[in-house]
Amino acid sequence: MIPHAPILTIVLPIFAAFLTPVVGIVAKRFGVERARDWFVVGVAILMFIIVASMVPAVWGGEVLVYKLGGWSPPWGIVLAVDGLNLLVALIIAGVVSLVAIYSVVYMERDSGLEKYYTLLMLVTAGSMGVTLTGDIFNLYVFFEIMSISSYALVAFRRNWDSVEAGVKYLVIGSLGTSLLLLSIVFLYGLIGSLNIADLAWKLGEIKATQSLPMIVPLMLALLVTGFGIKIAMVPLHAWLPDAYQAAPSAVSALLSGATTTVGIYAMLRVSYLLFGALAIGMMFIVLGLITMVAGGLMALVQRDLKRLLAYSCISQMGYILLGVGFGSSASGSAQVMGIQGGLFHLLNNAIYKVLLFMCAGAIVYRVGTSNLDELGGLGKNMPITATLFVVGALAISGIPPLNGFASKWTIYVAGMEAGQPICTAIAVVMSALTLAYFLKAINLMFLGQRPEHLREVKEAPPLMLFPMLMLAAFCVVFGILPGLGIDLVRPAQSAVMNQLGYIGSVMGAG
Amino acid sequence: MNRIVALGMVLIVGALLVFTVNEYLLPFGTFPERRIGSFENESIGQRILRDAPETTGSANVVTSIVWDYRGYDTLGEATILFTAVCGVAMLFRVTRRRS
Amino acid sequence: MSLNYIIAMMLFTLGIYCLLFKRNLMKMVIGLQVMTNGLHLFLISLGYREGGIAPILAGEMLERGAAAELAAAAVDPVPQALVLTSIVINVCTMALALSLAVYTYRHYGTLNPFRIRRLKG
Amino acid sequence: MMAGMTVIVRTISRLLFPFLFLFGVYIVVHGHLTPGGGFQGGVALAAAVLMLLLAYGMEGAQAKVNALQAELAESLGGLILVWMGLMGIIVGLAFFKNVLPFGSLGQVLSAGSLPVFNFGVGIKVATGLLTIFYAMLRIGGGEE
Repeated sequence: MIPHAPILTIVLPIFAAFLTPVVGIVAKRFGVERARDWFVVGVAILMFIIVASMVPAVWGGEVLVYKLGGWSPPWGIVLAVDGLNLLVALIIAGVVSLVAIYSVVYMERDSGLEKYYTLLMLVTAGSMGVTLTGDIFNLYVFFEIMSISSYALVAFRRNWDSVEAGVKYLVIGSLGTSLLLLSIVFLYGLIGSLNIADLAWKLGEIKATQSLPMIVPLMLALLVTGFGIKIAMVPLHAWLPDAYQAAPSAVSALLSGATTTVGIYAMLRVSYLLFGALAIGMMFIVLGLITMVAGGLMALVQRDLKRLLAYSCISQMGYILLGVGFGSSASGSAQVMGIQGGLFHLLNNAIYKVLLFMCAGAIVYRVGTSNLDELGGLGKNMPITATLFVVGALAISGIPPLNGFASKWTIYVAGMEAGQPICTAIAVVMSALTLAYFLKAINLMFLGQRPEHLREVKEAPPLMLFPMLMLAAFCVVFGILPGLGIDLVRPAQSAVMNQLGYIGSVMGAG
Repeated sequence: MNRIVALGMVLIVGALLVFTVNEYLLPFGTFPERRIGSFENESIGQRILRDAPETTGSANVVTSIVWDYRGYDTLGEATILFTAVCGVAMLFRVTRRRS
Repeated sequence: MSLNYIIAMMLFTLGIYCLLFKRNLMKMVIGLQVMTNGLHLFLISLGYREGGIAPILAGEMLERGAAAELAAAAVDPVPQALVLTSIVINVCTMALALSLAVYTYRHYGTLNPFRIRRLKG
Repeated sequence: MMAGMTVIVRTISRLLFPFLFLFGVYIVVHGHLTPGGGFQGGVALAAAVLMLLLAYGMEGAQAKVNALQAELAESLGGLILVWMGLMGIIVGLAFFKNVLPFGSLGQVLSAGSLPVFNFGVGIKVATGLLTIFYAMLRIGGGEE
């Protein structure tokens, strides 16, 4: 492990964000403007390497505790890295690296690129900070970094749609983070601590001596609402389709791959550690079902590719919540299967969702629109993009030799074992529905009559195809060898189930 | 109609919050006995108040929390300021239309 | 009765109402401010001790080196530090929101971000 | 775009400016002794310059601190913070460790790295807020 790896993972993107404008000025002076773009790509890859260097220790069962300022856990801030954190950190670092490579070509026609790359690094820093921290107020601070920079990124193109989407996202998002802060304040008022492990320990002590006061479910509700806004759980999803449609496709890919993953992670971490005593399994199942069904039905009627992808993103969030809910409402092998399925789906969702948004971006880059009614017959012009899109679409619908099937199948089995056949049946039906709307999109875009003005459309540039190819390769590999994916997820699953180990390691570091 | 239902929901949330803070938190002005306390049955505020002048050398305990015990939070806060500056500058950037 | 807490929570609710029901961007920003300021008021009240002094070692207490005396008399410093962080975060959100408002008004001549309604699906 | 105000306002704000500025600096420098600190002092400093902006218009404020200087100073403040944080790693302890000698309690030069942090963030907040205002008041913005 690289020494100080947990903190370097977070400080590196912050430092890079401070430096990006300077690098941009210097690069412009020497006439190599691309140097700034490749600087960001390099930073992202370096971050991935640093995260990967923590893998052996953490998968060996260790919880890495980094004491900031040398203060022992309850008094200062700690970073605590266990299997669950590390999986999410790997996803973020991977997604950011690929999105940075993709942006080099995709964003070249825009102005204000030094701001774009700075904000990209800030989103990364915020996501990493939320992921690795072990302190609940610190989680809030980095959640705000992530949120504020994503509001700015959504409004990046500054046309009416993006400004409206940015305003909407900002208003709803600030409401969410305020509810989050309110819950944290309640926790501090009730318990007098801010360290997550310490809070969990203390809440456990309260539960042992008396029945839980009503303020505890209220805090859970506030936290879930706050994080739920970030992952667009269904009654709170209004901002997401607008934002994903109006943002540049690279930003949509980043948001769908990194920030929603972080939202799910934070929700899992907090509700498992602090509120494990309540019926969180049932809560996740209900929220997951509503999100999945509503997202899927809305996606069915969309006429815009990016909007369709946005709604399917909501629907996939529902699957993840459902899988985790099956796991936490059951015991024994169903518990293991459910949590594994949910987390595997989290990984897979990040892979194919980013792939699909990148394909949509390639089409927007070459054609200039993502309106399905104006597209058609592009399969002849863009064969590689079409193939990759089909791979992603089949993966997201859960067609056998691809990764979506592996994780969805795990979730179904867990659902049956957990004694929830109706919910499982609804999930299977929604999967078929997913296939239906993706087939519609494929049909409208790549097959059928090609309008006259699309004759000259060319294949996407190789630098954009490269990250897409890599993601598609992951889709296929995890589909053919699902054991590999499950192995990748197993440390995270055992970390979710071993909450006492986390608390003990963090508090024992003092 | 829709509006009245939503207004009612906001009012219910407000009433719930007021009830909760009144009922489940100990009354205003009682620190630190009410907290369940941290490891040695001492809330972090009390412990920091006792130790801070000695361990950080700062006479202002709030400053010693802001910059030492929770200095990393404050770095995050400075980063947020940078983010906001970046976002505003992005929004008001001057572009020349391509010829 | 803890009047401070109750008033703070009422401000919070008022802010939520304003944020959700007003269609003017400036009013929404004001609602956001009222909401978060209620929250800050709540947070800062949480650390109060009856008759407490500021958590600063100063004056004759400093000359005597009476750190223990300070610990027995001062209010909780942690909420003060948290509220400082939170205020700055709030200022930054407000700066971005106001910039969006200024931009919208300058370029589209409206402060209602929901003026043009797309077909929502 | 902003024309400025009447002679009375201009004169008074010109007279007040040094005092306000000094007050901001005082708050920053005494952050570890008295109520206040880098953020509060930084806001006071920014407010002093913004008062000039109100009284004299954009040019009056730009004469004190222009936009490029503000941006550069903001980066400088940020780099001071990160550098002081990294000092902890360089001396082999933890990130954000208070590494400088403490001095004697209650003096201006005490509390190790804390005054340096306050100084860095004071610069950063003052110039950051100025940059936000300059950006919002800039005539252009958007396509030209």
